Order: sequence, then C-alpha cells, then structure tokens
Amino acid sequence: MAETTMAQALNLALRDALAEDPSVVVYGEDVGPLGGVFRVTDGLTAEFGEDRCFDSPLAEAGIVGTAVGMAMYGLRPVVEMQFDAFGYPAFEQVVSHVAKTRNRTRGRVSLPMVIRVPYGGGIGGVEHHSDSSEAYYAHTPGLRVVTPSTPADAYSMLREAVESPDPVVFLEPKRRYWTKGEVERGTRTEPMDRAVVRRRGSDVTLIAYGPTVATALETAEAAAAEGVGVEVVDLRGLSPFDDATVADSVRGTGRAVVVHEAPVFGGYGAEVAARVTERCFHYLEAPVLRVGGFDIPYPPPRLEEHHLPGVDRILDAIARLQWESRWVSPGARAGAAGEPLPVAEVGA
Amino acid sequence: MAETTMAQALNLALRDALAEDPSVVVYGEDVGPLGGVFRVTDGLTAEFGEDRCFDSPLAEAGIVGTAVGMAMYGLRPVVEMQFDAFGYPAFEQVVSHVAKTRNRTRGRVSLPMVIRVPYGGGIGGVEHHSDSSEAYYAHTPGLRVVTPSTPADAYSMLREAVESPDPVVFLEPKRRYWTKGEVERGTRTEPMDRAVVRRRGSDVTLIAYGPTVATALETAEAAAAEGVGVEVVDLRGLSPFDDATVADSVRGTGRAVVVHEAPVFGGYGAEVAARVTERCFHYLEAPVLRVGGFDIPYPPPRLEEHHLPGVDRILDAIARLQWESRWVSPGARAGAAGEPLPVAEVGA
Amino acid sequence: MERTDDRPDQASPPLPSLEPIRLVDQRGRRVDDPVHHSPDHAVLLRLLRGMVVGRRFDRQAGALARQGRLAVYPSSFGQEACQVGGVLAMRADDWLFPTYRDSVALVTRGVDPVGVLTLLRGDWHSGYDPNRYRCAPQCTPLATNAPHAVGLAHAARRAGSDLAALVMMGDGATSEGDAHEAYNFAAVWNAPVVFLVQNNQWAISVPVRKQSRAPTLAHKAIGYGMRGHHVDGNDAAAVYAVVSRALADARAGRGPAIVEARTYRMDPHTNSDAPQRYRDDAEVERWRARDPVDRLTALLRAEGRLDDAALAGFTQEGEELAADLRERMADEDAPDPDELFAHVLAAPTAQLTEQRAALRDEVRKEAGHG
Amino acid sequence: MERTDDRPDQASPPLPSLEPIRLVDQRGRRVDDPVHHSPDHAVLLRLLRGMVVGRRFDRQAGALARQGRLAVYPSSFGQEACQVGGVLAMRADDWLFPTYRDSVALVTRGVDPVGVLTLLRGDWHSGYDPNRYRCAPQCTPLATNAPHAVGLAHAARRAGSDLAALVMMGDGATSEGDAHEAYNFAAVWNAPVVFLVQNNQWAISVPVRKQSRAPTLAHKAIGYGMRGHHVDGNDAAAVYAVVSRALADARAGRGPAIVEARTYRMDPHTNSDAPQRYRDDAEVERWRARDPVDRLTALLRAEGRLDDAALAGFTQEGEELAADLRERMADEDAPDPDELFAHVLAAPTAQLTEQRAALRDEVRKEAGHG
Ligand SMILES: Cc1ncc(C[n+]2csc(CCOP(=O)(O)OP(=O)(O)O)c2C)c(N)n1
Ligand SMILES: Cc1ncc(C[n+]2csc(CCOP(=O)(O)OP(=O)(O)O)c2C)c(N)n1
Ligand SMILES: [Mg+2]
Ligand SMILES: [Mg+2]
Repeated sequence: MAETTMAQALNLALRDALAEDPSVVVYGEDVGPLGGVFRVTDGLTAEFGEDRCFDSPLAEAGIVGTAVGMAMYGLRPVVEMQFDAFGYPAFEQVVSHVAKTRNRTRGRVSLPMVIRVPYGGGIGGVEHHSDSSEAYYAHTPGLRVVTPSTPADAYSMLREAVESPDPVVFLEPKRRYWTKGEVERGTRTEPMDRAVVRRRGSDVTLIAYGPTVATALETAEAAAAEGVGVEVVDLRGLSPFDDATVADSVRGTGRAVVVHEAPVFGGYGAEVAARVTERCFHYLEAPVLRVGGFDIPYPPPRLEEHHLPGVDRILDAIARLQWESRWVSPGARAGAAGEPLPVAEVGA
Repeated sequence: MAETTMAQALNLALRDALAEDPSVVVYGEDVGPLGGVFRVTDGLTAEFGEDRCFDSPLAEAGIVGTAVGMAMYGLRPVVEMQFDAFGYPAFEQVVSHVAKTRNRTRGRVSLPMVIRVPYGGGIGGVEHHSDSSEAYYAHTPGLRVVTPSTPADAYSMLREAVESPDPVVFLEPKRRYWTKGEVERGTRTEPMDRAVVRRRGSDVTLIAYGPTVATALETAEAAAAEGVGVEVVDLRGLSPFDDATVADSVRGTGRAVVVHEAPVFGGYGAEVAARVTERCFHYLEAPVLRVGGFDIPYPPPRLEEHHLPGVDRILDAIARLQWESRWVSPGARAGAAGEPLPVAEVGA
Repeated sequence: MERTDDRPDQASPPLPSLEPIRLVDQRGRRVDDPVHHSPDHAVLLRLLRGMVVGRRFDRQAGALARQGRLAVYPSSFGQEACQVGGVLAMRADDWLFPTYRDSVALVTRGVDPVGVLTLLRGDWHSGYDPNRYRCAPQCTPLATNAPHAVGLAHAARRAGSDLAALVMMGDGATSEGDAHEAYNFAAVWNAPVVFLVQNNQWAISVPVRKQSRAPTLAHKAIGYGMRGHHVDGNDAAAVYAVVSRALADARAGRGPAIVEARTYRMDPHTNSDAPQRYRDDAEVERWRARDPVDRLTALLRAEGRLDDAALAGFTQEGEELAADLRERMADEDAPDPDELFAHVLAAPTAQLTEQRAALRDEVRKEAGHG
Repeated sequence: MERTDDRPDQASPPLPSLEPIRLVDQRGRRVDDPVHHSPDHAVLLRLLRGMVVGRRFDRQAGALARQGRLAVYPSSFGQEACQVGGVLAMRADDWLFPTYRDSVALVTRGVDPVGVLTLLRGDWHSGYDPNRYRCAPQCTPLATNAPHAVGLAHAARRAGSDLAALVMMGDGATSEGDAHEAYNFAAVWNAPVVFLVQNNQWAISVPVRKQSRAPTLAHKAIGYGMRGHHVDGNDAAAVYAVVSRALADARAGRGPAIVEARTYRMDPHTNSDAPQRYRDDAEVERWRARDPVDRLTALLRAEGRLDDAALAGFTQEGEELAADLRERMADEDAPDPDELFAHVLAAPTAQLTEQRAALRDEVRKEAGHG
C-alpha cells in the first residue's frame, strides 16, 4: 500500500462514495474544476460529471440551505465550507434547520448530509483562515460532529459520515491534510463516534482530537524520554462523546489534560474536563487541565506559533498535575492501562 | 420607590442612556412604534424621535453589520435580536467583525455597541423562541457577555453595557421580564463583570445566571427547609468570568452545582465546572455537577417544563454530591462563608 | 472550460407591472389582462370554496388562541386569495414550503387541520408528515425555507421529475440574506421554484416601505435574471392564474420566478400583537372593502354561477371543519416527555438514553407526589 | 402612523445599459456617452499616474509573495482602472471599504504600502489606522464590509456630514446574503454609499455566469429601488466619471447605487492559485488587449497630453515606491507576542493578563534553550 495524504484519503472517500451511491452529490465553492482550495475534491467533476460534483454560487447559507432541501428529496449532499470561519454565514441554517429537522418532523424527515469544514490553524493563513469552531457545533443538539486525525480515519470516517442518516459536521484538520499514512480503500476503522487510544501510558491521559493528536503523540514521546508514561486518546467523535473509552483511560492514569487549538474559554475542552471529572472524580489526582489557544482572536501567521498548543506547553501542563502530592508513584498505577513505565518525577 | 419589572428597568436604562448621550441609538425589528415585542423599547421613539430609536429592515446580519459601521463612526448603537434564535443569521457579523475589529485594528477602532438578546425559555414560546445561546457568544474572544437576573441589575448593567468601549452581548432572561424589584434610576449595582453572592450558605454553592438565579434561590429555600445551606452565586458576567468570587464561594462550601437552561453538553456550565475544578480541586468533596437542559433541541411549549431545570432537578443534583463520603458534616465547614446551618443529611 | 466575455449575452426579463395583475376588480367585475386568462368557473368555485372553508378554519383557530388552547396564532385573515390561489395552482406532486402564517394554505392543501395547529398549540414543532402532503414544516425563521425549496426542486429536476416547489414568504422576509441566496441559487440552477411573496404590507409593526424601496417586491426578480410578477393578492383568480403560469414555466425549464401578491393582514400579527400601536383602523377598513371572498362571490353571483345553496354548502363545510377542530383540539392529552429524546438523532445515543431515564424518574417522582 | 397602499408610489429606476458605459475604447479613442462626461486632462493624467504606480506596487508585492515574504498576495493586475478610478473619484473625507484584493486602491488612497501589506505579510490583521486614511481594514469575509459602510455613511449623514462611502466588492461577493442586506439597508435609509462591484469575471475558479443569471450585476440595483450603473472597468475615465457621479448623487441624498465595473483578474486568484485548472490562457490574452494602462496611455498620447518624460516620471515614481517597499519589507523583525493580548478588549482582563504572563514565560524559556 502506498502512503496517502489525508487530503487524498478524503478524496478517495468522496470518490468511492460517489461511485457506490448515486444519491451522493458534492458541491460548494471551487470544489468543481479546481478541486477545492485544498484539492480534496480533485478530479471528482472530471470523473463523475458536473451533475455530481459542482461549484455553486458563493453563499454559505445558500449552500447549506439548498443541501437541506436536497436531503429532503433523498440525496446525500456533501458540501464544503471553504475555511472554518466561512462557515459562520451558514450558522442559522446549521443550527435552526440542519440540526433540528429530524426532531421537528418527529423523525419523518431525516437529513443525511455532510458539512465538510477545514478547520484549525498552523498553515500560515491570514485572518479568518485558521479558526476552530468545533465548540459551536458540538453544543448544538442534532448534529454529529467528528474529526479525523489520520488518513485512514479520514477515509473511513468520511465514508461513514456520508452514509449516516444524521447530519454530520465533518471537521478536517487542515494542517494535517499533508500528513501521510496507510489507507486501504474500502476498509473501515473504528466507528466515527468512538474514541481510540493512540498510545498506552500509565501516568497521564492526553485527550486530543483532529490537529492536536499528532502534537499529543509528540508530547508523549518527549515525556517518555523523561520517564513519564503518557496515554493518548484521540476523540474522533466530538458529539456524541465516547464516555466509556475516555473515562476508562483517565481512571487508569488518574490525571488528564485536554488539548485543542480553539480558545480554552468555553471551548470544547471544558466539556471534556467537566464530564471526565464528573465520571472519574475519585480517580483524579489533580484537576483535568486544558491546553489550547489563548482567549484571543486567532493571531496573524507570524504569531500563530505562540498561540497553538505545542509540546512544551503540554509538557508544562503535565508538570502542573500535582505530582508532588501523589501517594503512588508512576508505574505503580499501571494495572489499568498498558505497560508500566519507569518511575520518574516531572519537574514541579 | 415603586416596584419595577425587569422589562421596565431595561426601558429606563435605554431612556436614560438616550437622554444622557446623544451618540446612543436604538434600532432593530419592531423596536420603534411597537416598542419591541417585549416592550423593552416602549415609548422611546415617541420620546426621542425616529432618529434615535427606529425600526430597520428585517435582517439580523444587516442590523449588526450596520451597527458596526455606526460604531466606527462614533455612535453607540444598541440593537435588538428579537428572539435568541433570530440572532443566528448575524453570527458571522458578530464573530468575525463585532468581536474582532478592535483586535484587527490594533485598538484603533473600537466598537462600543450592545446587542440585546432576549434569551431562554419558559414563556410558552413555539420553536425558535426559547433558545439559550450564551455558550456560542461566551466562547468568542472579543465580546463581553453579560446577563442580569434582577431589575436593578438589568438597569445598571445595561447602562454599563452602553457605556462600555467593548461590544457587549446583553442577554436578557425573557421569562424574568415581568419579575419585579426596586430600581433606583441612576444607581449602579456591582460592575457587570462581577459575580455576586445572592445568598449565603455553607454546604454547597449553586452557580447560576440570568433566568436560573431565581430558580437557584428557590432551591436554596427548599434545601434550607431540609437543613442544607445553599450559597447562590449569580454570575452576571459570563465573559470575562469572575474567578475570584466563584472560587471563594466554592472553597467555602466544597461542593458546587452549575445551573443553566441551555443543553448541558458543551454548554457554558462546562466552562464553569472546568475552571472551578482547576482552581478549587483540593477543596472539592464531589465533582462540580451541571444541571441544565437536556441535549435536545428546545422542546415545544407543552413539554418545556420537563426540559427546564427546576427546583427538584437541582435538589437531586445536590443530593448526588457524595454527602455520604464526607468527613465533615455541613455546618462544621461554615467558617469560610456565612452562618452555619443546622446539620442534616440529604438523601443519597 | 468556462469562458467569460465582456458583454452580457442576454437582456433583462421585462419589468413587473406597477399596477398589479388583476382579473377581478374590487367590486367583482372582470378585468382583462393581456397575458393571463381567468380560470374557468369550476376553478373559480374551487377557489371560493377554499377561501370560505379556509377562513372558517382561520376564525376557529383565532378563537382557540383566545381561549388559550393555542400558544399563539398568526392569522391568515385577508390573505385567503394568496394562500388558496397559490395552493390550488399546484400539482399534487409539487412541494409547498409554508411559513407560520400559512395555515389556510396547508388546510387547502389537505393537511389535517389538527396537524396544521400542532406547532401553534405547542404539542410539537410540526404536526404532519411532510412527505405525505408534500408540505415542508411551517417555517418560523424568516426566509430560511426558501433555499430548502430550491435544493429540493433542483434535486427533483436532476432526477428527471418535473415537480415544482412553491415557497411562501412575507414581505419582511424578503429583506433577509437567505431570501437573496435562495433567489440566486434558483436562478443560477434554473430550479423549478416559484417564490410567492405575500406582501401583506406589514412585518409585525414595520410597514413594507421600511422594508424596501423597490417599486414592487417583484422587481427584485430582475437582479437575478428571473421573472417577477406583481399580482393583486386579494384577487384569487389572478393569483391562481399567475402562480399557475409561473409554476408551468418553472417546470418547463423556463426558470424560477418571484410572484408578489399585494394583500393585507387584516388581523394583528398574532393574537398577542397590539396593532393599535402602529397602524390606523382606517387602513384596515380600506382593505376590508377589497375582501377576497366578497370579491369572488360577487363575480360568481353576477355571472350566475353561485346560488345561495352552493354558498351555503361551502359555509356548511367550513362549519363542519370548525366543529371537528374544536372537538379534537379539546382533547387535552399532554404530549409524552419520552418523545423529547426520540428524534434528536436517528438512533439513541448513550447520553440521550441516560437523560431519558433521568427524566422518566423525575416524572415518576412527581406523579408520586401529586 | 405609517400608511400602506395598494399601488406603488414610484417607478423603477432605469435599467442599467447592457453595453458598459465607456468613454475610451480599447484602442484609446474617445467614445461619447449621453450622460457621463470625460474627466479633464489633469484628472486623466492622475488616473494614469495612479495606475502606473499602482501596477508597479502590485508587481512588487507579487514578487515579494513569490519570495515568501508575504503569506499570500491577491493581485490587482488588470483591475487598476477600477481601483484607481474608484478611489480618485472619492473626496478626502469619504470612506473606503476595501477587500483583500484592493491593495492598489489603498495605495492610491495614500495608505503606506507597508501598511497595506501588513495583513498579507502576516504581521497583523490590518496595518494602517482606518481613521487616519478613512479606509476600513481590508475585509476578507466576502460582502461583510458592505453593511459596515452603510452604517457608517448613515451615521455620518445623520450627524450632518455629507461624506459618502465607497464599498469595494467582487462579483462573487454579490451572491452573499450580506451583500443583499447591505444594498437594502442603504436603499431604505437612503444612505450615501456606492457599491463598486469589480466584476473580474472570476471568484477564484468560478465564472460569473455561475454566480448570477442577471444580465449585469448592476441590474441587482433595481430590486432595491437603487440606481445601477454598468461601466467598462478597464476604462479608468469611465470608472472615474461614473463613480464620481454616483458619489455626488449619494451625498446629495439622491440615493445609493451599485456600480458594476466589468474587468478581468489577469493573475491567479492569489499566488497559490492554479488557474490552468479552470480557465484558458486565450481568455487572459483576450483581456490583455484591453489593458487599462495601455488604453489611457494611448488616449493621452494621441491627444498630445503625455510625452515620454511624463510617462517616465510616473514609472520612476513607481520604481521608487517599489524600492522603498523592498527595503522596508526586508526588515524581518518579528511582531511582539505580547501584542496578542493587547487589543482583545479595551482593558486587559485578569484572564488575559494571566495568559500573557504564561506566554512570556514560555518565550523566555525557549529563548533560554535556543
Ligand atoms: C430570522 C427571523 N428574524 C425575526 C423573526 C421574528 N419575526 C417573526 S414574524 C416577523 C415579521 C415577518 O413579517 P413578514 O415576512 O412580512 O411576514 P408576515 O408575518 O407579515 O406574514 C418577525 C420579525 C423571525 N421569525 N425570524
Ligand atoms: C464568506 C466567505 N466565503 C468564502 C471565502 C473564500 N474566498 C476568498 S476569495 C473568494 C472568491 C471571491 O470572489 P470575488 O468576490 O469575485 O472577488 P475576487 O477575489 O475575484 O476579487 C472566496 C470564495 C471568503 N473569503 N469569505
Ligand atoms: Mg408581512
Ligand atoms: Mg471576482
């Protein structure tokens, strides 16, 4: 198997979905001949015709609103918001219709549609090109909100999203579009609302999703060098939330840090921290900490490195997890999850 | 002083602001001759003229977007979104411009504007008339988000919001519009970003805001009858957050429940729970619980009573705060905050 | 590849007429129109019947609202010609996209009146099966149903169907961004949609002059390269004729259209509105003289096509509908709280199942106490 | 109280001409227009100078982008007549509302070229003082600057000023709901705003034919009861004349207007675009023959108003600007991370102060390591 980028994996998913199901249509701004500004829809118009993949007028509420109508007629529209912040004009349609139509009609009308949103920063984009808006969507009942972190998941989860009877906000971590990995066409990974443990470790759980999973794994590597066993959970599904997997991990480690790019205040990490604490209170050695963007508008490209949560900031948070107060040293708690790691103290 | 409803208090605040500052203008849908669907702008057009309080075309993005331009010119526009859910069409303007213009222009352009949003349920409104969207706004850096719970605060906080150099999303708990209280024109209560302890109690802190403050106080009354001392904190400012007041209270009681109407998942309560836990971890006897709406679209009027957090549901949450495990009985912890209350066990 | 050029390849569609298209004048006399022909007497009788029955339904719903049996009722009184004329112009397989105001349209379309009132009674957000009646749920956020219609109609056309969609919207709603985007998508995609704008002169308290400076709202069509038609909205024959033609054009691929029907909201915005704050009774009275039911009645009587018996039949039908409605709306069964969790997503999540269980518990406890 | 009526009290403004208003043809010969007069030679020379200098700026910025010194650059190449003509038609106290594409407009307006590029270099989101230049920040979310202009112009008029606002927007942006709402507010409020739509035929890869079925984008004005003007966007004289007149009308209370300037984006959308995927070079070449600079040069030369020395002077000015820009853009001082927290709200909050301190710590530690 050749290595595939996440963008290519998404492209393959759309290609296979279009080929297998004539009710799938792909549209949005520049998704036709151009193939999307990130080339996720590259070649789809050429292969499937203008009827299946096409450019629409430039209006996000119109794109989402017409997709609602198409889904009512039985199509499975997959629409793209070109960049995260350009999804805001469609907010009304998303919140008041996409999310609510099934409920409004007592289940008589379902909207099997996917809203693809390239989100997050780290690509040197100028203002409005690097927002992380997952918190807005995740707080909206009636939507499924998912985000892959690997090419294989990108393929599988997008296939699943297209097949879902529910509307899915599909958040694509744009700075991971060029990340490579093995992708087997047709192969499905875990269901999209399931969290996955990406690395075992016994001392602390890092909870990440989308663009920050790779950062969390890097952090785990760095921590391992200092003897701290970091377990990394990739949430994948943001709504609904996979309580079992996450709580399991945190009960095993007794410590947790959530990592995302969005501003921390009122961010998705708050939900993770709150619900993990509710479920794991007596297992926790320290409060669940959150590492994310500052509570500021997304910075200009030349300052974004300071804003994005990187390895150092995550390590700092891990260090603040009140290790000095622990009555059990790392490694001794390994029973629950994975191999014991060498005991070591992390700087206070 | 005569008793004043919250709607009247808001009206007085606008009246006084219009009278004192010629740069204040009030506009939106039906705020002119009709006086707004809740009569908050009643009589303003008659008193100050069409030039100062007027009806605009029916388009929320246009209303907020033109207010941005007016504020750029030096006016202080106060605009109304007729109901909470009808603010969504303006989301793009709010997130990408209202919140960001000061930052974008390095402080050269400030937008002293107020977006008034009647929010929350409990008035028997049909779909789209009872949403609680505070989480969307509170997660958006660059906005101040506040919500009063009493007529006196309504008056004072709206005056302060109008005078603020920052844009303020002013959330009005619509089902409390008819709540009465003393209002002294011209008198200011606490600053709008300050939380206030509405009732002292030593066993548990209820953290509420806007419409749920009254519910929390009722709950405290009911709990007192069973011998549990409930402290009630009214947040008032949702963003920025008053950490000092809230943490102080929770450190005193060791237990906390956040109450709001919005769906709990990804709601504002998650932020409260997460940050209180970060700051008070070692004082907490139990996880901070959240009581709110279910994770469903707002129900139709005949079912809303089941959705809204009421006294019973809050008492249930208090009962779940692991009293059985406590090593100190209520009252014995009273040192930190307020009078000791009679010791009593709350059902497990 | 696409090619751009330096000159448009098409001219503008003709401007809508300033004088609304009218086939029957206020006093019930026929008016000639160069383009539109009057529907035949059978259709005129169906229009009258629909308006008489619809009005009776509307009056009954208003009464239910005053009695507190509806959470709210936005009346159709005065707008029957638009709603009945628009709906009767539709084919059975066409789709209707109504607003909160269009109860009479839905009743005319055959939706169970109790289902029409489910939203307004507060039992649920919508009370009928959209697929069965080919009627979207009544839409409250203004103009947001318009792009849905465009998407549905475009999808249908793409699938080889020649159905068309009729969107109903108010004068106020045309100011919303979503109206614009829907008009534009429809035009660019050549989607078979007719936007029927019931210009009832008011958006709650705001007169249409504060909504738009266009001579007519139908003029908006020009900016999308669409046809715009300006019709007397109190003339059911004209509304029927214009909408029929517009639907026929749309389904034949000749493009979507905006039809502005100039009418009047005789009642307050809803039962909780206070119109005395913003409009004169004299204006209401002026419009009363243009009543759509009276007008068509006068015509049909003058032409000998309507006798007392026939009219009494329509009235009787309305009374039966009203009586049935009163009876069925008296049934006070509260909706089941379990349903709150039933339709959020296709399958229940752990989270929702847990919450449902918690609510069941609460309800059980309360019942125990009570 | 407001009164509604059953018939419009005004007719439509005239339809825009299908043939764009043109004062100078492609070969630099004068064309008569019944309404618009050519600006005098002094103005024509200013227009040419603005275009020559603006183009040189634009070419330099493009080079900086290729060198990686800008995060991105959306070029104005081919659109100089619109941007220079539009800006020179403004009064000093008027306000400009530009987009990301309008660098040449800003340079023409007198904004420091380094400030113009601050956004695109990625130092900050905007690099000039809007109040000083009466230029709003370059706007990226399409059409969202249009309502700002309407609000500002309305506020100014209300305060007794007769300033006007010029909004720049692209053909693609006209599809957005915000464009519609802004047009409508402007018309209803009679706000002194001119919407200059640079129809450069493409919205990234989407041709204007997929954006609108209207004969011209200027036809959109009709739906708002506004004037629409369709002008040759590569004829600086015509753009200047039409925008000047529209601004004069607007400030005199004769209403806002949409001016569509038909032009062409000669370069890729930005330096990272791949236009070979969606358009033919032949099309670009066709438009090259309509170059706005060549056209005005030819006219002025033919009329004996431009000699080699004068032209060399303009060129020289452009070279100086470019050299200065190169030099000042070479300065690689990174912006100060502290500033991230400085402008979020008027006064620092405890929360932000804490976060700033944490970041200072991080930066200090990293510097220590490095
Ligand atoms: C997006 C949105 N904003 C505001 C409202 C509140 N609202 C309900 S009806 C109404 C007036 C609508 O007027 P019009 O479109 O003319 O329809 P009519 O009620 O006259 O039939 C308003 C402002 C809404 N429903 N949706
Ligand atoms: C609301 C919004 N949606 C999408 C985009 C992404 N985008 C940037 S430029 C562009 C095309 C704009 O075309 P046009 O308005 O014709 O302006 P031009 O670039 O041709 O000057 C798009 C889709 C955006 N900036 N804002
Ligand atoms: Mg109306
Ligand atoms: Mg363009």
